[in-house]
Amino acid sequence: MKSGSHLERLLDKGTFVVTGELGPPKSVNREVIERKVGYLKGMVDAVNITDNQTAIARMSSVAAGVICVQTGLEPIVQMVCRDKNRLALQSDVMGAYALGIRNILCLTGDHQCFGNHPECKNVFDLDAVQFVQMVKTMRDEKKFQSGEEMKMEPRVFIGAAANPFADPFEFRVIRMEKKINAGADFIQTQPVFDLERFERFMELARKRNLHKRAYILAGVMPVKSVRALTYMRDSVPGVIIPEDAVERMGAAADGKEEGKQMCIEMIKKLKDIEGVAGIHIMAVEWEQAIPEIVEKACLLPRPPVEAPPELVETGD
Amino acid sequence: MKQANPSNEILISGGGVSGMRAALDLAETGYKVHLVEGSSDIGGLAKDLEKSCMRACCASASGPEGQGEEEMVRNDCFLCTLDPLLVEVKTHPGITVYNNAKIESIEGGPGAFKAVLSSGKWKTELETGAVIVATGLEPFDASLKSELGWGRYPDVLTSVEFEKLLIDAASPGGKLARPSDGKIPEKIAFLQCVGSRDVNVGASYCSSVCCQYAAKEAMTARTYSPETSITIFYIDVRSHGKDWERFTDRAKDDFGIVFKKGLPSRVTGTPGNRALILRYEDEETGEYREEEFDLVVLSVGLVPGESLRETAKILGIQLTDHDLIKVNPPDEINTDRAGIFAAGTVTGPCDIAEATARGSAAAAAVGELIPEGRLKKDEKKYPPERDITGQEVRMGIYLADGLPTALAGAARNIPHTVHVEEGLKPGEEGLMTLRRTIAKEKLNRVLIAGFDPDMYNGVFREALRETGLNPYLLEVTALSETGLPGPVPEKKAVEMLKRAAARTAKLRPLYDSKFPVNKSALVVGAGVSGLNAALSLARQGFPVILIEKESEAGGRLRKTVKTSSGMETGPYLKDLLKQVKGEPRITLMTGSTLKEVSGVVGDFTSAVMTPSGEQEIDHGVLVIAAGASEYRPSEYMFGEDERVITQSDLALKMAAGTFPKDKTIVMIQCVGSRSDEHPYCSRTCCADAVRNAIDLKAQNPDRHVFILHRDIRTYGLAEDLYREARDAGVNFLRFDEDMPPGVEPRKDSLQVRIYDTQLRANIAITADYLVLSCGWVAGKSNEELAGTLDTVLDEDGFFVPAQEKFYPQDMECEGMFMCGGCIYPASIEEAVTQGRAAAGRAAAILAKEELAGPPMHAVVDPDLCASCLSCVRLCPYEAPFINDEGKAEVLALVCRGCGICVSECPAKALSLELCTDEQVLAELEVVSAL
Amino acid sequence: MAEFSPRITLFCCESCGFPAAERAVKQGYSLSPECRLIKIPCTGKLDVLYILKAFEAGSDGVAIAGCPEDACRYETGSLRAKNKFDKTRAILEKIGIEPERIKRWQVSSSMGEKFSRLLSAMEEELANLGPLFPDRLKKRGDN
Amino acid sequence: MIVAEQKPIEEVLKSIEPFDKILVLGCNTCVAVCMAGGEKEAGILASMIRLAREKAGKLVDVLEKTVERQCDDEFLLAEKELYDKVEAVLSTACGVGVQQLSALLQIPVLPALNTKFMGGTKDHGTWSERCSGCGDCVLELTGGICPVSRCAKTLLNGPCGGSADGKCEVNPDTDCAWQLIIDRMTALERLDKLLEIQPAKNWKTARDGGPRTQTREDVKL
Repeated sequence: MKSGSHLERLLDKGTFVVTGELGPPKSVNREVIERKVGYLKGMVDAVNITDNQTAIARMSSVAAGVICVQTGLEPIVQMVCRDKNRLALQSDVMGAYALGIRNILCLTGDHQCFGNHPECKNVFDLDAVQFVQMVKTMRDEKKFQSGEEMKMEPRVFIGAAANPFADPFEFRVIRMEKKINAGADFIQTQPVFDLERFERFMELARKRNLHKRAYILAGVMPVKSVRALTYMRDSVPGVIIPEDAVERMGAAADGKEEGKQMCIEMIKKLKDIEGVAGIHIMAVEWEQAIPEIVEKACLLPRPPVEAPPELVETGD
Repeated sequence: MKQANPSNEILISGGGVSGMRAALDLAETGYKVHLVEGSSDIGGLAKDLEKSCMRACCASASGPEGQGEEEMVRNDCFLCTLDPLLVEVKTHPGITVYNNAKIESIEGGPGAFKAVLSSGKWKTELETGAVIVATGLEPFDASLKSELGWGRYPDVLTSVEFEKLLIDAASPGGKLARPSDGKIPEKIAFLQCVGSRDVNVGASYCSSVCCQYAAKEAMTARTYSPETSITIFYIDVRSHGKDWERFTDRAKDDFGIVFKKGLPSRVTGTPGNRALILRYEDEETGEYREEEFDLVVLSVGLVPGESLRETAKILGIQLTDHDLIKVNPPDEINTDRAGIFAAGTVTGPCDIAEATARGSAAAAAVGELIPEGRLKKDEKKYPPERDITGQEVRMGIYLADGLPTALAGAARNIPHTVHVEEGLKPGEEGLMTLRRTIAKEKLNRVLIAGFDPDMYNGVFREALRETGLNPYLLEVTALSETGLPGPVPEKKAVEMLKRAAARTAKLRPLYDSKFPVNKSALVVGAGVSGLNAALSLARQGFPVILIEKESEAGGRLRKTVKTSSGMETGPYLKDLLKQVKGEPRITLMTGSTLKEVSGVVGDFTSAVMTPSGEQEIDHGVLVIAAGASEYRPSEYMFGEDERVITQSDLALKMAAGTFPKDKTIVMIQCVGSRSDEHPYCSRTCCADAVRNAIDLKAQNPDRHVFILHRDIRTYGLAEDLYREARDAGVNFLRFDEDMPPGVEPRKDSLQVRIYDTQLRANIAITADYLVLSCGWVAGKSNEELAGTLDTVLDEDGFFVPAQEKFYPQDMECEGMFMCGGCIYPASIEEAVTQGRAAAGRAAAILAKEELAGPPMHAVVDPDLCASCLSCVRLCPYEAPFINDEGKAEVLALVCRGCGICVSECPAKALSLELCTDEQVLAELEVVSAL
Repeated sequence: MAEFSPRITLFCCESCGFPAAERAVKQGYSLSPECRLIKIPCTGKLDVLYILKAFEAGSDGVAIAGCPEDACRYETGSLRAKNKFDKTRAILEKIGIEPERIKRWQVSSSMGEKFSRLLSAMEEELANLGPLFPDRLKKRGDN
Repeated sequence: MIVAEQKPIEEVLKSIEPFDKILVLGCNTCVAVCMAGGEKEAGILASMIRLAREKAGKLVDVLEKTVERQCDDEFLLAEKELYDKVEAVLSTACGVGVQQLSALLQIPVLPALNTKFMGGTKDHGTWSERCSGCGDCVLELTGGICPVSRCAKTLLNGPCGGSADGKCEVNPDTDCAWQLIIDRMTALERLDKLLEIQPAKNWKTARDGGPRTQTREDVKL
């Protein structure tokens, strides 16, 4: 057991896990988080707390994650390399752990040009692979990135992202492998719309035995309208939307219903792919849709949250 | 006086267009030319013309009754003025001009004549290798036709006098004024054929040029005086030259000039009144009528003068019945005495372009006769060049004779000026002053004001060299913004002087870039002109590659029987081909076409597609002799009825003896010529038709031959044929363009109907054969050739000379020449002459060992060069490159001096010689202070 | 003050612009004394600096008279001139000078009439715009 | 070379506003090649300033000079007498030149350019960034294509999820450096190299380590 997090325990048991996503508010209002947790509690096993997603300044993911813990839903705290150098990242990992956070997803981060502070200076002291490696070193070797020893290590479950839909395709699996080699315990993918491509991705992953070395959670995303879908297709980098999906959404009388329905169907198909250990539902600003999707995808009920086992403290 | 190499010296008698052209071509080729002119100045008849061309501005200007959208413009372009040629001849180091002089006697033979030249004041003996007679013809003396009132009425002028009137009208503040009272004439009449086509007085031949100059003078008069109405009385309108037909149409349509057929036989004055009365037969009504004019111009012909007879006698050469120099057709140059050649109108009247061609052809003839006489350029000894590095600018300013003294005052105040010379004359006297003062004042920059730089740069640069000063330390300015001669307000002149001085001060020593000449020629087309061009070049000593697209050489000579003058073309061609075969310097390649030409004059490379694949040929000059095609008619049931044939069919049938002797023949002229589709005269068809008609009559004097025509254009000596045909009983019927003849096939005859404008009656002729006089159309290959040569064709698909009159064989691109039917339809004789003329022009380049490119190219200052590659990337010609030192360098011979690289150079390391940034900015600096 | 006669500097290429000007004059066009022709081999030789310097020299307008773009004697010269023309117009606009003060004409050597028409129109336009530097105009008069 | 571009003329005019006599000093090295501040551009700038100021009714005396390189004192000091004649110098050199000269003079030295990057010519008139001077070159590992300067996120272990059709998510006109690296390494049959995890980069050698000085003891005077 690396972290003893609820997510880790379920995955280790072989449960097909469900994770959700929660964007912290662009304000200091913790009630937003509590409300969103309300929608998701019992519907997902853990929830990703995004870190200044798309380079828009929001409440810190660590702080929002702590509120989550306090509200009773296990967070997967996301951290990006864009805004922090290795000093800040290590300090945040330690702080997060100290406040009860057990899952950390290590990301590169969107470029600031997409956000609301495009003039800012970015950091990118590390890239995501190096970040994963750093957290793993902290956890497993009790060492800072500099090599300096640490007395009590952050025992976190380390996640990383993979995007099967970006280019060059063949290198995507290699990059996932590099993250796994660096120490990623689980992988969450970008939302799948192009099932065929995802299947090919998984096939390559299986060939390299990656599904046995880390848990791969397939991402899905319900969309509300054909406009949202085409916007994703045309304007969000690294997303592939097949034409038939656009057509189907376009033909639908009720876009929201259709979006949910498509998401449900996608989950059912993803469940059957070998090596897919769970599903990650990214209902951006549409957390309300998650209960219905989870239910209709026959993923309910979710297993109860058990008390975490005592961790053997190795330090003082 | 003993000459080192007698055959190097060539004597030319006559300084008209043709003599000047021959002199220049010979001098350029490396002969020493002695040009003997009987009058007080060279230039001949052409120098008295206000303008001479029929194209460019003259034909493009809108007439007084033009479209009305644009204001009327003066139809001048000055392209056709003789001045540049005159200056070139007068200043060429290889030409000595003797004015008011004549040849007194001549002895010896080719390569070694001994001539005595004399004037009233001196006499000199000269050894010469060859003689060219170019003394020309003279305007007919109008007093010999006293019934036309010349000499009696002040307002009856010859066309030569009228030309002077036009020059006065063109001068600032001038107007068209009739001599008697200075009033603007309201009605002018031109009478054509005065002294031409006249068996009684003057010449019996057609003078060939009068119709055209009359139209030109009339148009010019209308431009200066739009309220004047003009009528031209004529027998036939003979606009048989390139673009003449259009020119005449413009005279009629745009300038409202009235052409009336029929010549008034006399001009009578009215007592107490200045009106002149002409009595003529109205063609439309057939009635005689009288009309009043207030100015009458007599279009006088060109006739041999006493001097020609005298010259012939002295030179011991034969004259014809017309008192013209006898030549042996189709040759127009060789007289019956070896080593003596004729050029220009002395062998028959012709226009300026033809006279020029004959001049070049005569030069070629000399080159063929004594190629060894060509000298390598005299290595003139110059003093060593003065080093001016680090010297302060010491500028001398020279003001042309006649410039106001105020300019001299301004000149003295110009910075760096250490010497100001007023009253500089263009001749040797001026040059002496220039040389003397440059040396005395140790000048290192020279500014000469009041001269046309294009004309005088060469002479003055030579003078600088002679003093040891680099020739490019000179600026010549005309003192006007456009460089055009003419009055300039004093204030402007001072400004121009200051601006030129600013440029001059920034001049630096420059050196011509020299490159060797590939001394071989490529001739495209082995027709009559191409074969003659090739033969002439080979005989002058230059290797020639002659390519022909057909499988056999000969062009139209293969399809004709005889020339209009009666020479049989078959034997001629056979002989020509034999000569070509026997000439080791000629390589004839049939079935071959020109695919690509690259390079520059003296150094061309062409790709030629031969039956055995593509071949690359290096050559120094290119001669295009692509010929023309015979028009294949669709009119008059040609191709539908086998009794309708062409003139060439007829000639072949007669030659073969298969043509029946008893049949009645009708010929129709202008088939495929002077039409909407081909709005030009094909030049050769009238004479050919008349020749065939005479031959038909000779076969059987009793048969009927009719020639239906619009105008009979037997220009020049072919007029004799016209007369002969009429005497032989050939019937000439004239139809109007709008009412062409009709043909109706019957079972055993052809019914030809025509409205004869002279008889004013419908006439029906029962004919056995209808013979169509088909014109010439531009060769199909012209377009492709033009593309290959990157040149343009005229509206009719023919090639366009660089300058119509004085460079008729030159193409726009230097080193490329042309001859024969690809320029415009030409008779066999004319094609022969043009071929030889092209060879004469080409030889002027091939004879040189090297050509010098002016130093107007980009240079790099390596100290400033940042090696940024801008120049390398932007040059359209790949002239700049990065050298071993890592700095940009410009290949002077490849650089064409556009300056694109200079303007882009971010480090300002590049400059364009003779137009440097320093010069441009210095000039703007002067403007700034105004 | 007498009627304002705009000072115009014309950069004319040797192959087209200059002959067109010559042609215009031969056809009777009378060039104002304040019009000055600067002959350059090709308008591709034209430098942005030339144009600015011409304005510094007190020109109220500058015209570039070159070959038609597709018939430039030096292939790309006329197009290069276009780039410089565009660039200079942008510069003028930024430094508070009306970009209309520069013109670019594509004339072939025979277009004397077009040349005179364009120049007359330019003179008229500049007369309406007024002098570039009114202070200098007074000095000009004194000279 | 160092690639720079001219500052907007408005900004330049504002910076020289207080002065009536200035020197425009060009630099004939990098900024000449990238057509921002060589003799030609300096001349144009000077002319623009004169015209703009005359138009604004505030005449200015503009001297012009261009030196070989503004990053060496010797070239700068050779024009000493010019600096004495003016109230300020407007330098069309890169930021290096401006500072080099500034250190020598008591009068203001103003930048006329924005210095952008170290780059090479892409097409005539287009330059692109190729190096950011990190002080620890990785080109050996990346097939000669620098991810430090050419990847928007300075990634060392492969492309981010924004790489699409070979282009960078930041700008569709910009090639994805990692796509280029992968293509190049594939062509070189060295793709396996990219499987190795590149550890966190040592930025001490880059500007992050503080202003850098380079010394060659053996060539010092």
